[in-house]
Amino acid sequence: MLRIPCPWCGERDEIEFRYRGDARVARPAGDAGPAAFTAYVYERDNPCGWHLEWWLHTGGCRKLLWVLRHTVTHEIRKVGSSLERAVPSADVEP
Amino acid sequence: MTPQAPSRPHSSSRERASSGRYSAWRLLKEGLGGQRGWSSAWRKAAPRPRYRVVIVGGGGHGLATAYYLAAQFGITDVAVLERGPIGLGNVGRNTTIIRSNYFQPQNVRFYDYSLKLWEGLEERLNFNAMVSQRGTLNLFHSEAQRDLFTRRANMMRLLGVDAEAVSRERLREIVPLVELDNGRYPVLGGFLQRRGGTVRHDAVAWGYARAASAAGVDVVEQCEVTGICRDGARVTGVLTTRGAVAADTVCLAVAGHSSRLAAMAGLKLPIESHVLQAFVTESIKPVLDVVLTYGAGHFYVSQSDKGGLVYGGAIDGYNSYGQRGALPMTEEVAAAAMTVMPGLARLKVLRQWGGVMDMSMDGSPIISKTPLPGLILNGGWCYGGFKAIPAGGMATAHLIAHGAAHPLAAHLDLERFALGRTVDERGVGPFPYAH
Amino acid sequence: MRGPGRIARGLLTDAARPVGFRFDGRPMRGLAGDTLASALLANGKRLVARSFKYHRPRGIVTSGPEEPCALVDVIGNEGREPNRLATTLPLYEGLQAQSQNRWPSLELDARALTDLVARFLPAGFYYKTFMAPAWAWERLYEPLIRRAAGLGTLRPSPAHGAAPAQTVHDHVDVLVVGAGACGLAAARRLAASGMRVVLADQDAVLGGGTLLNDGATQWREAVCAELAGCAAVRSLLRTTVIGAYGHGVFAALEELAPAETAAHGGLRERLRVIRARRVVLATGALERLIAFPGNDLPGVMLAGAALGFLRRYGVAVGRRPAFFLNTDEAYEAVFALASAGIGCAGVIDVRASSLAADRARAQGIEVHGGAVVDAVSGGKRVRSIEIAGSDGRRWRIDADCLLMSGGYSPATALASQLGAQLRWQEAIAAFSADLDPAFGQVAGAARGIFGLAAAARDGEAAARAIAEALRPAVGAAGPAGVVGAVGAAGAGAVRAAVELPPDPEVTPIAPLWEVRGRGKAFVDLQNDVTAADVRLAVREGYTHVEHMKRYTTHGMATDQGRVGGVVGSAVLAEARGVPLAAVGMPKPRPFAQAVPFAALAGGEVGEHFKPKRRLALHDWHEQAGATFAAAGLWLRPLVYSRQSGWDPVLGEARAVRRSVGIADVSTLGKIDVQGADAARFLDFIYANTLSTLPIGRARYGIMLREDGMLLDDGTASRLAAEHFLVTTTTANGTAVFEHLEFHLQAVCPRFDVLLTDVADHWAQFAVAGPRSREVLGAVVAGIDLSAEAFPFMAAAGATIAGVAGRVFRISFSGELAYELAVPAQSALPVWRALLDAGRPFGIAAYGLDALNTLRIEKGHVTGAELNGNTNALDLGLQRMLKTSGDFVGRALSQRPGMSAPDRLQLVGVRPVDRTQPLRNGSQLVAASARRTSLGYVTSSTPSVGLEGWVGLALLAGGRRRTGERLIAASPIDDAHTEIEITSPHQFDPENVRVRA
Amino acid sequence: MHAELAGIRLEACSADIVEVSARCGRAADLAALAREMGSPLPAFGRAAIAGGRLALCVRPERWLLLEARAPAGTTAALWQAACAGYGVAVDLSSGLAALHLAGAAARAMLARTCRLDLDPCVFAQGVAAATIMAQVPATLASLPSGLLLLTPSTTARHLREWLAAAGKAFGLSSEPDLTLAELLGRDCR
Repeated sequence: MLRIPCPWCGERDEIEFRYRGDARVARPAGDAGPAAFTAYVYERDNPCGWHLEWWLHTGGCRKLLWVLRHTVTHEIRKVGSSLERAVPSADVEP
Repeated sequence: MTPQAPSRPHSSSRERASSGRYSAWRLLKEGLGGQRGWSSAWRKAAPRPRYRVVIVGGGGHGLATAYYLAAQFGITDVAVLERGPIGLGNVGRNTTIIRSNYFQPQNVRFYDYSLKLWEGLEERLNFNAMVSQRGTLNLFHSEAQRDLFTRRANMMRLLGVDAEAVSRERLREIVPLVELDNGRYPVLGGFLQRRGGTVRHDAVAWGYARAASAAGVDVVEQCEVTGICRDGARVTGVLTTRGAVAADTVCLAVAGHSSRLAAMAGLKLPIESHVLQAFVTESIKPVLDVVLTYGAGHFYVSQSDKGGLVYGGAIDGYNSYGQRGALPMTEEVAAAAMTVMPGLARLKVLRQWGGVMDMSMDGSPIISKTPLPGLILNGGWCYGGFKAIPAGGMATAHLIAHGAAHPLAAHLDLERFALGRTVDERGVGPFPYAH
Repeated sequence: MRGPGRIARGLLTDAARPVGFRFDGRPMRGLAGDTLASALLANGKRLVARSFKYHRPRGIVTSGPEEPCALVDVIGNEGREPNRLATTLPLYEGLQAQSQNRWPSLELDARALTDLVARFLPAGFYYKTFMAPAWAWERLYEPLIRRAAGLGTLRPSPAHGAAPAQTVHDHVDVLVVGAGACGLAAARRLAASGMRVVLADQDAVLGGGTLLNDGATQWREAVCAELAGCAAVRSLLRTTVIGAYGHGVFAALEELAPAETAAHGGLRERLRVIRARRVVLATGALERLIAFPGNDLPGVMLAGAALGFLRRYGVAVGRRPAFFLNTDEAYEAVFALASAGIGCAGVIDVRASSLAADRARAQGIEVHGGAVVDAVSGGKRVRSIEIAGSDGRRWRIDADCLLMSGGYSPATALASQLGAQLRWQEAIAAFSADLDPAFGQVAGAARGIFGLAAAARDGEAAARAIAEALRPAVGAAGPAGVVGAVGAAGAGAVRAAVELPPDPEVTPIAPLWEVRGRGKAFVDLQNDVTAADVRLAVREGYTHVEHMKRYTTHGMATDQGRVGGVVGSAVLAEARGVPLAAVGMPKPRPFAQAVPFAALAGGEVGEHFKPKRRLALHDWHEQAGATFAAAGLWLRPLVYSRQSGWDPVLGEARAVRRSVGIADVSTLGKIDVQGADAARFLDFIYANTLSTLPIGRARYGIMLREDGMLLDDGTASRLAAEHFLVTTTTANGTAVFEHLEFHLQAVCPRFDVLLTDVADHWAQFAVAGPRSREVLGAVVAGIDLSAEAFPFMAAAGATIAGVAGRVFRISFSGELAYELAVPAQSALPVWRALLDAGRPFGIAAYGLDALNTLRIEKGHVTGAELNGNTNALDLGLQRMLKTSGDFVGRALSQRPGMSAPDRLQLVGVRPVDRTQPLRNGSQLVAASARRTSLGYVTSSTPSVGLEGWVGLALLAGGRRRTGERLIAASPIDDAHTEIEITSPHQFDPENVRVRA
Repeated sequence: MHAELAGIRLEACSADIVEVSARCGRAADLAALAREMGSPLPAFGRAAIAGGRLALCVRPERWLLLEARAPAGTTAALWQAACAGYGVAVDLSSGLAALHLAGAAARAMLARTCRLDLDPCVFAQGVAAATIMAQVPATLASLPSGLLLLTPSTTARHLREWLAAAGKAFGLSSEPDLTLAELLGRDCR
């Protein structure tokens, strides 16, 4: 079971959070056209390894967090609040 | 591109001798000889430098594709490359359910074709996979759910697929363990597909492997694909831990890991990998004769021939390649079980494991050409892969052999996402973790 | 009494308290503190079970939870419980146990015939036969197999009132698993360093291996006393850690003692979810069997088990035991039984010589060095054994039981679950696993360090390492002050008053896995898997340990191969001609021990499976005779009548069409949106424009998912320039709020917008019907309700029956209608005031069904149409889509498939024969092509505004088909109704009434 | 076991509840304003009692204020007017139900569903946190008088039923409702 270290609330069980998927895909500009949005909505790296993802802390502070988690070991390396935006991949590589 | 390598006409007959034909008589004969006369069910092949078709993944779909290529389309110059031993991925980690009750008509047709192939499987493979059409029974708990199931059942009946409504009274007889008036979400009724049921999952992999091998296919174990070779856009073969293998067509049948393999070819897929938990209890004398699904929570269950209750729930809900589940879903599934079948209270759960699912963005599978010529994808099975093995194998083999989609799988192409033709069974939308 | 029986005082048994019980109906007596197994042995009962496949006679093999054979059904007030382990089942007065899987009786089991034809039924035989004729598998063979298979019988008593299990959440610095010498020493050390510790052990008492050694008693008692006096340490007995889930989370099954169960209303167990920063795995090692012909005969058991039964319960498992072993450790049993005065028939030691053998001989015990047992004779119990010497010499000795020991395998299950790799240790001929220090430590016998003193030292060392690792963190406050308990006790080195006696020097093990000979040599006693089966698997190519396991079912029984698992791997390795280390073991999965459903489920089952969300007026609705529907978490009044059928529903709907009705619509989602960018944000969220909405007005809006499909619809009202109130459908309230939160924080993080979920604060009532304005007039103060001053889609704050609230002129029914919102605490007085005001007009409360009837007549959509697969165009809402500006779902709405001519579009349907009903879920087909579905009926109802039934449907290219006639086919209740396609807006299509 | 004898008192507490939230970047101004109004806003994860008000912060830059009952909406309106420009105030007096648990065994009982570490030296007096209990949202605060529990009103009855059931083993007794003043006035015992 995941224990996600919320920057605000501290370590909490995964059931307090709502998963919102890949945080590395950024929404294209409104006029970017269907192709760009198809990529945004459907295409995923789905890495077998480190994954930057959104978790909404619905059962706690209700902040949207980005979490860097390993999809095999589930180890969590970094967590941040969305206000810092979905940080560029360079920053979050472990 | 070189023309196809010559297939090996004699190989099949030679191989067929390998494990011999299975029958009661043979069993008796070998019994008198101390069971010493048996030999390997499938030939432990080493990879050759080139094949007409290389299938990556020795799971249900890969082995079935290889078998139908050889047995149905006469293409025997085929290798199945498996990273470890065959059949230990999702084909050996599921809850063994087969059924064809789907909402989208295209899916009903496809999965019912699969059911028909299951029905003739033993004779065809000469391997008893214990196809057991004991019926799948879906309970419903609200009028809205009744309407949905009615719509689905009517669609199935229009397409000539069996489906029937089951009253509360009949439920009492069919599933005495079910508590119809379980405080929270009483059971209003059910829908039954008699032709649904279960299959001994391991036997499916072994049976297809044996039959494919006998037909001349090389089943290569302990051979991990480490790269995909391209000549410009065209895919020309794979690199493996046992050397490079060239092929006219490379087919990925590695559900759970499709994204990883596709990435080797520079492709991004509309797929996320998620873990689905399954469980088995201690074995007891028969208490359940159908496959049962609870409609108000995550719980579906059947009793194996060995006596254990095999049951499962929903995916854990976040990307995962770890073949094990998290505790909250384990508890939730058990709570659902206890709510609909309080009589299970004292039954003990033995093992819990997880399978890594290819969760596609619309909940439907992908059997398709890819933007790269020479690369075929069989994946995105979500948690419906097992029941689809025969049809998935047949459709993929058809696509490889004819270069065109099998008529019953045409809707499963990769373009549907860009074109807005998604096949969303439950209308969940592009959120694999919510499917 | 037949058999050896009880010969000494047991550590756990109370000679003064006899307990009566029944086995297979036969009354017997045991002692308080006994397990069923010890009591049966005390009664001289050897044959207690039949095996799974061959129905061979089986006895008790172990004295603990790893027992493979002695499984029984227990008949109690909860019905018949299958597969209880006699070796862990506490004896209680009136216990009724029954042997399993035999017919007609345990002594004489007809199915034992299968043993005679066993040669034709090798592993996996069923894959090779039962294939013809095709029909026979399901109708003949499978039912036979299914009836033969399965061990115990589950027969729940219909009226069992047992309290549901409980879940308990624990937080500690360190979880110590196992309270043997190692675990006790570790716990004591950790406590001394000020750690919060949970010490869990599956046994009913602390001590583990120290319980079996008199020399350790003083030390054990001293340490236990010390721990008992330490508040920071909690000892959980009868508690088995069943799973390690990563991130420091462990699941443990705490079983209550029979007395406790009685005190807690039948509560049997608790599932403990333990969060620990580190773990000490002091889980010990498991003695393993040796595969030799007849190693399953009742009376053949593990040497350690015999020792356990003697020390714990004072029970001798035989009068003349022989031993078959290959380690010095196993001699403990030899010496213990001897000193208890039980004459030893002889010790067969695989090793030519050993220190322990010398000690034994010194005591006058006969030791046959360098020999093995290759046959056991006796029908249902051991009578004699045959011995083969290394020199080829053979001889036989008489014995009434054979106590075997093939060495000890560290219990690695939990470590493996945490990702630890198995490591082969030649010195002990066993696999062990080391833990990533970030998780904790494996200590003592669990990592192959045998001997009590050595294990204790190792446990203390592990504890010291962990204390060191955690020290900096301890006391450092994390967010919300989450800290570990501060170490007041300090880290003074611990001096035990008493020390454990030094471990004897030992001669190393001589690995022995199988002795070949005539007859079946079992590697899995419960699943009846023999060494020959493993070799067959290899011949057939199932050579990988996972394939072998699945093909033979080795290690898949309830004991999970804890007694014979590694032996199977060894036979496999030998057959493949590779080292055992290369073969490995199958991956262990949770659970380390089988868990009852009740325990896994916890208390939130049945009635409490999901929370009940109740309206503020729930009790009023109930008293008004409402039938409730469970809609998601909500309990909603469906109709104010307990009788079924449409009449009460239509009565309520008619009241609305003819005069006035009132409905509780508080279940709608309500979101308060404020901030300088509120309008801008809503323009992004909604597909239509909200920024142009004047203050004091409401607007119908639709939201799309990013893939262009409809997410939800509802109204948004502008209460002030920077203040909106958004309403959602009941079903999507939570989803929409999260959709807004996500997009605000992920996509528009710089927007000045504050979202607050106010769904529960506001009760909301719809007052609908031609007379609704008059009703409001009597109750609402502060606004002019005239059509001019307060037109359709107006919104304003007002005083309602003296309560500050809000009035919206919006309509779901198609009538002149209002929705009034007041704080939920004032719901009842306001609702009553409205009823009073409506009485002159015959106001009626109407429920969800009537609401549905009214909206279907008007062609308003709900969940049945907003099914996640419909887009704005499908529902005829395309005109609402903004033509300029970005919004969620805009881009992908433009994909070609989203406007394909064959997409299902919303239409109205009516039976051509007005007397015919419609059925939801009917498929629409053309009379000419009855197998091709063109769409389906989503909602339908008898109409109150029109004649007969009306419905809504999703139909391929529907809007082009208005006026066409089709068949609504419902094969499952073979109904086929001819219908005509109409506009969805069937009643008052010009919307005259809402604007009245 | 002796904890069970100690018993637990469960009371509902009637109070006006207002959520005050800071507008983008105006948290400091809002805090200053609150100080002027005699109720300084506590830091995240803390609860503070001042001027007959209870203020707690379990969401960044958002504060729940509990005050004595007043006619519907007036308390919120007062705050909304006061913090205009700095923040917004939303009335949740009917949206949240306030429960109060007192008694030595209260924490042990809550551990049956609460996933927070309720050890008194961890969840000490003055600590507040939002979490999930019995599958519904719950905000928990440790006060001198005991534990305050805020939960959405539509599932409050569900939570009370859960507490009553779990409380049996701990001798839980449901006491008559009390006012905020009574609650805050109570000393720690």
